[in-house]
Amino acid sequence: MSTDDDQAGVLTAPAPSAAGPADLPADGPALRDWLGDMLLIRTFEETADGLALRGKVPGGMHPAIGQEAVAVGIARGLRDGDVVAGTHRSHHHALAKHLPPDAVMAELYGKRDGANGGRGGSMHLADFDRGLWGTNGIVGAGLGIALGGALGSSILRNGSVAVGLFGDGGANTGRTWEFVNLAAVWNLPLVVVCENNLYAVETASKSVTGGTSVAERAAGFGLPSHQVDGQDVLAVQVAVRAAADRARSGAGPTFLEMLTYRYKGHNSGEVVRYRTEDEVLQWRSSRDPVERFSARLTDAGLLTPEQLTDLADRARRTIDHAVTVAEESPWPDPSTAAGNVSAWSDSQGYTR
Amino acid sequence: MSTDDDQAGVLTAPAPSAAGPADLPADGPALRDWLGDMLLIRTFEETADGLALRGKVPGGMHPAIGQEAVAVGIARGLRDGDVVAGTHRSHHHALAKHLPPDAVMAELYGKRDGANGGRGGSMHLADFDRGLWGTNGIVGAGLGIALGGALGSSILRNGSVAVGLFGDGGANTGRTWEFVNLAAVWNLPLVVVCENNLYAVETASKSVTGGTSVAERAAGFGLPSHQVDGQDVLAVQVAVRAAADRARSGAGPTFLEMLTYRYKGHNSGEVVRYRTEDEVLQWRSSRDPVERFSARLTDAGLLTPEQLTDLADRARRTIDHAVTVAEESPWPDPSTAAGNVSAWSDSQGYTR
Amino acid sequence: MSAPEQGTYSTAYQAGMREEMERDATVFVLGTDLYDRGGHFSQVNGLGERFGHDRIRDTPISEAAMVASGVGAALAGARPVVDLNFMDFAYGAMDELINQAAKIRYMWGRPVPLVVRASTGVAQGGAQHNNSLQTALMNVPGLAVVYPYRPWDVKGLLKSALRGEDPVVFMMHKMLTGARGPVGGPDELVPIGRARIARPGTDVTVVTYGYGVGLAEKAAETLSGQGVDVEVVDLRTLAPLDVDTVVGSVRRTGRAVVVDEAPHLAGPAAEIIATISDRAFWYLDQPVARVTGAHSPIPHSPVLVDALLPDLDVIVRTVRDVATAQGPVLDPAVGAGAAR
Amino acid sequence: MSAPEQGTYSTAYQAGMREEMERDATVFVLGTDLYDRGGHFSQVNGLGERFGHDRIRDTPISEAAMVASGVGAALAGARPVVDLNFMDFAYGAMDELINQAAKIRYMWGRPVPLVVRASTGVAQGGAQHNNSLQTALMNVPGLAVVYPYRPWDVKGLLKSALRGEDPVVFMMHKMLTGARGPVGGPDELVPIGRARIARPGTDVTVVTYGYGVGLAEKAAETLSGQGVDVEVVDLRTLAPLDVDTVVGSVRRTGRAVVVDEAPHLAGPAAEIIATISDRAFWYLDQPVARVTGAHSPIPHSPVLVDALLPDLDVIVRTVRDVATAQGPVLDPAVGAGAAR
Ligand SMILES: Cc1ncc(C[n+]2csc(CCOP(=O)(O)OP(=O)(O)O)c2C)c(N)n1
Ligand SMILES: Cc1ncc(C[n+]2csc(CCOP(=O)(O)OP(=O)(O)O)c2C)c(N)n1
Ligand SMILES: [Mg+2]
Ligand SMILES: [Mg+2]
Repeated sequence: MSTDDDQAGVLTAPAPSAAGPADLPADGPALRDWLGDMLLIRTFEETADGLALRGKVPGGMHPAIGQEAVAVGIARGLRDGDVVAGTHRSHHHALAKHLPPDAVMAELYGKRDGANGGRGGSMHLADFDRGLWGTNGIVGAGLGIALGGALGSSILRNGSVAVGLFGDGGANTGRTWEFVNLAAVWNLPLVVVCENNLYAVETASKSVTGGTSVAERAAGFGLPSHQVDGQDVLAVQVAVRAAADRARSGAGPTFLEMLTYRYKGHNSGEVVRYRTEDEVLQWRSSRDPVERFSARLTDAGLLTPEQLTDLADRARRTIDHAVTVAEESPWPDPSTAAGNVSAWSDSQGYTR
Repeated sequence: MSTDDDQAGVLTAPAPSAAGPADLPADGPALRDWLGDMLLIRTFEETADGLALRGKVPGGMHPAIGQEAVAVGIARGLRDGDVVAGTHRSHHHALAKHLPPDAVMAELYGKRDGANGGRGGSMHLADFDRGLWGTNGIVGAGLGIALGGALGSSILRNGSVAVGLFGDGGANTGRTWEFVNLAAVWNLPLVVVCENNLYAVETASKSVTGGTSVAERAAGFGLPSHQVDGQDVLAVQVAVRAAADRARSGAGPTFLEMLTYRYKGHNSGEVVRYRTEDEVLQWRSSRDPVERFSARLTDAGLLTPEQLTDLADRARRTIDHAVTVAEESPWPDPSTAAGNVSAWSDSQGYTR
Repeated sequence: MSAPEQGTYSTAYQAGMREEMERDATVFVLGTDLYDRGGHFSQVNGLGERFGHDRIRDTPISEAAMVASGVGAALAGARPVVDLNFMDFAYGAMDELINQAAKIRYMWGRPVPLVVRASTGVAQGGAQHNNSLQTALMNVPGLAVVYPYRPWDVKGLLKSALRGEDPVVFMMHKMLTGARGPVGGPDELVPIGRARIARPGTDVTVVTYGYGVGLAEKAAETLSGQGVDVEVVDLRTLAPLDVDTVVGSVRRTGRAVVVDEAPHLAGPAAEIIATISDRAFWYLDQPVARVTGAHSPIPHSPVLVDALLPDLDVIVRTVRDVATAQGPVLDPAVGAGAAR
Repeated sequence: MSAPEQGTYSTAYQAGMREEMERDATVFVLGTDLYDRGGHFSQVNGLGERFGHDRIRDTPISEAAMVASGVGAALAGARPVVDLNFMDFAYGAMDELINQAAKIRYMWGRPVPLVVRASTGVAQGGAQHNNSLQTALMNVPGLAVVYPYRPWDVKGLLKSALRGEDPVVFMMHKMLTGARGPVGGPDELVPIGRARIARPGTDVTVVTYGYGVGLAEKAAETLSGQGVDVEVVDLRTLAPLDVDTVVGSVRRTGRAVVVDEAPHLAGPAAEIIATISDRAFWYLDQPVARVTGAHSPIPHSPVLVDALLPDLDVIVRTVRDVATAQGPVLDPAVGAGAAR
């Protein structure tokens, strides 16, 4: 990928096939870890989706099944201390950043052992120690927080890189482009990732998004911009690592549009009428990120059937345990509900 | 200019010189009218600027001296019933849309005979009968109103075209790109005009605007986009007329970046330190829109020195009269200050 | 006369919208996911097929552009309804709503017949989807803010909004989406700016709106068994506020409680108390009490959400206390704080 | 001890900012036109050259990006000050301010030490530059809102904000930009959340803030010649509200007037009256009066602006009336309105 540090936008948009797959490094254990993370995410999301349908997740959730490669590729392209800020659909990023599945599941339930004590929920997961600067309920907002993280990194010179995520739907929200522009002109260590899964709720993004592609749109804001096959974890990891290296070297932000797909509806239980079952099957059968990556590892002699079974079993056990923790965790203490709002006002204790 | 109606953005950005001047139609009286309007604007703005320095314009004003060709070219590229919505710096557009100079000057003064009875002021002039859908105090907001005007035109099928203006500074405000995108995907009869005078207050726009040009940025949103020499009234008129024709034919919006310059500071009385006096002189001496156009008309045999003097005199007299009206107009009636807020609440008459 | 039709909060809106769209060809709706999905609260379910893509317009996620295009289309003579789905998303369009829609009549003498609809009120969904924007909007001159409780009022207020001249923010409480009740006919309008006495009573007035009305009615029922006769005022419109109805009721009962789920500090309850203080002070036998949401963001966990909101118990207790208290309760300890 | 230095509202801010930037290398300011121009109100005049482009950062006109980058930088451990120039421009960054900055500590346990400064208050400039955002922001849990009147408080509150943990909206009245007064030293902090008795008095309390304080002090002076001893409370902070100081004063005087230029309906004055009603009802000899801005946008013409705002005459008259009135004034006519 280009590391052009010209202010002008550079758009390289090879079709995923034309570019060809990135070379597979020979590090079997590491790559099996990646696959393990992807299986973990897949298992988590399928389980949580089912639980949501049974009313276990107050307010429901937005499953990311099908988008596992994006999350794992990003997390594996970063260093410790780097930051990810997500969207409303970001369990996969939380798990890829290694938030404990127990804590994530308990948070979805709204329980005391949740990553945020039950205050956050599915759309508002955070773990600052692990570099997850929040998933976010507002379209485009996570990218803004990542932008600020990148600014903080540049002010404090702490060497960290921030990844800000948004969806194809977020490409039409004005704030997104303010964020991209500011990162570009301030040359911030930011990697902007558009997780393009073709739909925003029930709206086909093509129908409401002018221009050829989100990546091309981004190029107009003066930063290198690329499309990436989001169903290929290695392609994602390579692109993110290159962008992060570039950012860390002081050369500024990069824009990555990742082409991906969500298998489920917008939210758990959504009745899907806006796309064909065939389209879904196409993506699942020919471009499933878990299948593709395990096949590739198998072909390269880096994964045996036993190892695959073992990873899948481990994912199953981990998630079963997470469900048990979430089920058994107590509710948070209601008397804490209005606390820790702000040091300025907590002492005030307004009556009601 | 291109009338490509492809959804994809088409950027044609000839250097003004490379493109060569548009052919001059042989209609002497009409062209002298255009020049008369430009002289009127120049005289108005110089006079009002002086009055603002003497405290006659409460809150001051943002003079558009140097940008006359943009306004007159736009107004003359449109038909009756077409709409213009401007920015905080838009006296020129108001006058080009033929608001009476008396009414504009009295409005600046805050007097009863003002175009808006003294309620609006320099940044908030409107005259719906004459197609001025407001100048606007908020960066980017005028374009939004024009967008809505274009939507209304399309819903009501009234055949009108809307022109929405913003400055180079407004190219970094998120709302601008939401508006451009929506116009593009809805194929609305909108002409988007960026009046690029190189600075936003004291900030050189190049320093805070990523990418090659505003026009190129716009192309990424899927509408034809062109740069236009904003100091050449004919080039402006030709571009706007073509864009308006295109819009009226149902082919959708066009983006025009007009390269222009303001001679004065951001607001009346601003001490200018962020650009050289030399830069200003360069623009004044080689690209002044009034000089260029009168020279061109003279060369073509369409303007005599007497006619020019006559136009200048007429402008002077008109503006002198406007000042007299503004000075002599009474203040608005204070007892009306809180009226006509909303039919829902006016009857309520909250005490205070 | 036949009995009025029954419907839900949401179908009443649909019906009102359908009838108005049939009556007036310039009425149209824009927002995300309206055509197929019918909106996140079924609010325009079935209208897409009926009126087509031009009049049930799906937008990108561009709140500023949605409201701005509504403002301009209204100026052009159309009657746009901008559907934001969730009221919280108005944060992306505050300038368009407050600096443009609300001020244009005042500045330029041109009314802006715009309706901005959104679901709101505290429910599940976490901190960012459960903001209470009502005070912020009440304090904006030029905006009307309606917040119906009954299906009847949803339909009737929508009709008034769509036949009026000026911008109306149409707030609908999420928790009422499926609530049932009678619904008026095609020309039964509910005037904007008029509260209603939801339940007459003589001992104490409860002033509230939206979801609070149901709570207040339940509290009134409980208390009627205890010999306390509660009058419930459903504001229906928050701006302009129907001062006369509120003040009239309090002057009759001499006691009042305001129930409001918005955060405590500077919520709508404050204005209602100030209004009562302005106009009914000498009629009060006791200070007006307020039962509001805690001054806190809304969390995810249901047990935490419940802990923050006015619930039936607190309301019953407070109303009973206010209704039965005799004479002054002085608490001189607090005065000491003022010495610094 | 030497007498304190004198300064203006604006130079007090500059001085506070300079000292804090020297004390703490992570403090920085971002906004439009700061480096050369020093901001539209000279608020960072001279700081550009001193601290360089990294710490006095000029931004594009991107309010959402300005606030968002402040939020993220604060999370990273820096201490950003986002300077919006005019408070009205916050309408382009409401989500960043309300849904992000204000809620992150609550949701994620991580404080956001962010200061958002802006000039505000009614002055010339027309409808779109003269909004009163204070109620809207007071009603947002997680935000502190300060609104100083004296140069001393500007500097002292800025220092508290920059040494605190949580987001502070720092509102400065445009009309006070050049007002002079004493200014504290490098470690003289003014606590956030504490009102002050600007003028002690025994007969009636005037509660106000910002530009209103000067008006109230003048009114008090006028009235002292007429035998009315007025206490003036300068809130300084609107959220959290210093209930004890307000309530303590009103308990002593038994009478109160709130002066507030924001539009009438649901402005900050409403909360102050509600607070007094909550906590000092039995101490009141008369209802609290409010003198507010009319419920109207702000026009351009100075004569119209003046007609909408609380002026000295109205304040003097209202305070005198409240201070001297005896017994109840009943107005049964209004009650009739409630019959419908
Ligand atoms: C500002 C804002 N507007 C609207 C919404 C409601 N909403 C939540 S998710 C969503 C669709 C987002 O689509 P996309 O960005 O493509 O992400 P995806 O759901 O496909 O992951 C919408 C409209 C919101 N959360 N925030
Ligand atoms: C949303 C918003 N932010 C900031 C401002 C303050 N402001 C007024 S004009 C201006 C500069 C605008 O520059 P540009 O768009 O280039 O227009 P020009 O003044 O050059 O005509 C700024 C920052 C504003 N009015 N609105
Ligand atoms: Mg999507
Ligand atoms: Mg400019």
